[in-house]
Amino acid sequence: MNIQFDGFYFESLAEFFAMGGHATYVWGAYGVALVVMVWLVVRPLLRRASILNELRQNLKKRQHSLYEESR
Amino acid sequence: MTEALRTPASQQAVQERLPPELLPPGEGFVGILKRDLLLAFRHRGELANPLIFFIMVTALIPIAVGPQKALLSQLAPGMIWVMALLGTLLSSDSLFQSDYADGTLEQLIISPQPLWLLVLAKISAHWLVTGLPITLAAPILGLMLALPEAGYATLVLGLAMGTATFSLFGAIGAALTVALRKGGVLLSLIVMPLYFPVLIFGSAAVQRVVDGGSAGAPLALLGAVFAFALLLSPFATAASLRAGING
Amino acid sequence: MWRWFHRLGSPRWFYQTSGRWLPWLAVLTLALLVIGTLWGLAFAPEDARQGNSFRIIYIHVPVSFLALAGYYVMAVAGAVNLIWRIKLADMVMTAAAPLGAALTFLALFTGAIWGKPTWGTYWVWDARITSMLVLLFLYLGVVVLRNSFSGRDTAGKACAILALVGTVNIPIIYKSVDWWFTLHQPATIKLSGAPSMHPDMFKPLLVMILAYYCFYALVLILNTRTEILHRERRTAWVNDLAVSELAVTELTSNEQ
Amino acid sequence: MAFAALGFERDDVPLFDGLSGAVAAGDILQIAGGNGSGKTTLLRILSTALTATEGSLHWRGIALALQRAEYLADLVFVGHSPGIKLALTPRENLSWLARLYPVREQDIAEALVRVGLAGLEDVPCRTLSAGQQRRVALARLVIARATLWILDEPMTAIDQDGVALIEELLRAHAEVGGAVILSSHQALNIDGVRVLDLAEYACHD
Repeated sequence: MNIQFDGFYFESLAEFFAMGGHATYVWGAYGVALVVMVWLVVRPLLRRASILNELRQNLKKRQHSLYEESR
Repeated sequence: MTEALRTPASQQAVQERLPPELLPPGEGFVGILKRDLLLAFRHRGELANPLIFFIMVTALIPIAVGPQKALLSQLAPGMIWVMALLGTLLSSDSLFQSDYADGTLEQLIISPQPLWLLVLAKISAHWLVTGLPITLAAPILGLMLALPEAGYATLVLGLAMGTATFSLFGAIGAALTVALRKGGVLLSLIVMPLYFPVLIFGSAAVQRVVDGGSAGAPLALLGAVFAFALLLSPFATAASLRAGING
Repeated sequence: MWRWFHRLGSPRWFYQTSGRWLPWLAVLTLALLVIGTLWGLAFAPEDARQGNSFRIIYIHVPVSFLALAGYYVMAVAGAVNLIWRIKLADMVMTAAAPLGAALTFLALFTGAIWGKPTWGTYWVWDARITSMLVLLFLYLGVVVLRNSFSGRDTAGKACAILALVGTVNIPIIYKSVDWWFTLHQPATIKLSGAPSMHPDMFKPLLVMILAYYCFYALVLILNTRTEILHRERRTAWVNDLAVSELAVTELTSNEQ
Repeated sequence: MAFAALGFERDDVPLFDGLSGAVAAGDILQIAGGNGSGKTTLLRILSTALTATEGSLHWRGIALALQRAEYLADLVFVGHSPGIKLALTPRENLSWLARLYPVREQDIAEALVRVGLAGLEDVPCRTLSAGQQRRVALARLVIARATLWILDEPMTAIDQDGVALIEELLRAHAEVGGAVILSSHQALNIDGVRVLDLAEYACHD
């Protein structure tokens, strides 16, 4: 199974992953980079969701208590 | 805003008082310098702490590394400088801590005297009490660490400028962490990067002289860093005090 | 002019405008990252001496640029907050500090990994890596100082001053580390400059640098937006936002 | 001293706003308000230790920002803590403070006697009681040539005749054209004291 693009440097996909013996270093670096970058993007989104949820809880509670008082 | 009516008692014409004329700026500098030296003198016990620390810690090295003369003399320049750095750093956070605690820091901040000048006075007092003794004691440690004869003059000259720069940069960290309870560790983290150039040039100067070269270049560079710190630190410290005091 | 300047500084205005073109930036960043990585990993020729391990350069160099550039972004934001008291600038600085620290760590980490196959050890006291280490300390100083203050306004001012002092000292530290490096290892190759690269190797690097600048902008804006929500959570527009989002989610949830 | 539309916010929590007022020669203005109503904050704003979020300060009709040094030379601020070094003696404390502010030629010892610290001039302040330490701070008022006094809770830790001393000092200062802004819980039995209640300007959201 070898996919030939023009200019694809490696003879085969398997060799691509082997990286000429430096696989652990290259993929290690890229792997860690990927993890850090994904975490950098995800963290604010999670925090944003938790803030909005918190606000919704308060709003629900306030509506609920208003509803209690009006009854 | 309801302007309350003036009650009759203070009705009689109260003449406007003339504003007092300003004191010369140097006045505050001398006042604070003398006060801090007097204070340091009152706490004589604490006065020696940085010095004892400096000597004691340097004595650890031969114990840890082994007493071989060749090895020690190779380590000596760098080690003495690192110990001098730690000695000054240790005493830096007390620079403003006591003033903050008893409220005198507020008096400095709202005094008509330029704050950066008062801060410079405090830093000078701090250097005279910690930096200078360490600089003078360094030759003794040079002996302990088998520093070759050639290195002593450069060591003392370098340390004089180096410890002053440590005090100057240390003051910025002290001002930033003055209102924090456990500011000590934070102070060293904040200030450490600023010490790198001083350490590099200082120990390189002594190393070069010991190896027979001339220490002109590193000492000149160290002088430049010292001049830069002298220019930057008082203003940065004054700004940090005004910002950091609310905690 | 002043009105415009203050309107620019209003967090709400920033939130809405950035909200509009954020998705485009995200798509652009992703595209650039994928293209650059594939190009660098799969299509660029192997380095004669280092073999394929040199491909780590496609992460290490852009991230190192961003780490340093990020510090200046943080310092400028701090200065704007210090001088003109614009709250938004303080929020940008709060977002930039941890981001910069993470990128600096990434630069150091990839540099270390790259060092192993090339020089045989993970850590080598080379000028560039040492300066990067100092930069990391500068970042950590700001991040730790930020968290140790209880009052947020004082924390903002104190960190701004520390960032400015750091910025002023960076050139001195970098020069003194270079001077120190040439002092101790004058003979070895000069690592700091990117080795004169074969154009095929260099093109993906440019793409990656551009990709990382977009990535930095994307994450900075994302973090700033979250910081805005956090600080303005008591205001009406944030609560309306929460409610409007609630309606959307309820709509979709009862559709299933 | 005139302050207009002062407002202060700490971390987006507004303390007070729209606060205006003035104090002229011979005036004594007492700031009243419960704990946490911002009394100390207001006094620290007026003494420039803290900058207000909005509002302006004018001294002798000129904006404060233009004449900071002149204003501060004309001001004495006594905060919660007496602001003296405990390791030094009252005489030493007054002498280093005297170098910061323009003071009367009047001898420091005389001022210490006036505030009832006769015989204690050369005793380390550490050994003095809280009340006596506060009197050292009051001695600063005696020797200072400043027109405006800003005192934060001067009556704390002061015994009965200490209170009388303070009131006498205030009265004498007002008569010679001085101005005083002070915060205190108890009423002062000096006539002509205007009261500014912070409750009117507090923000409760």
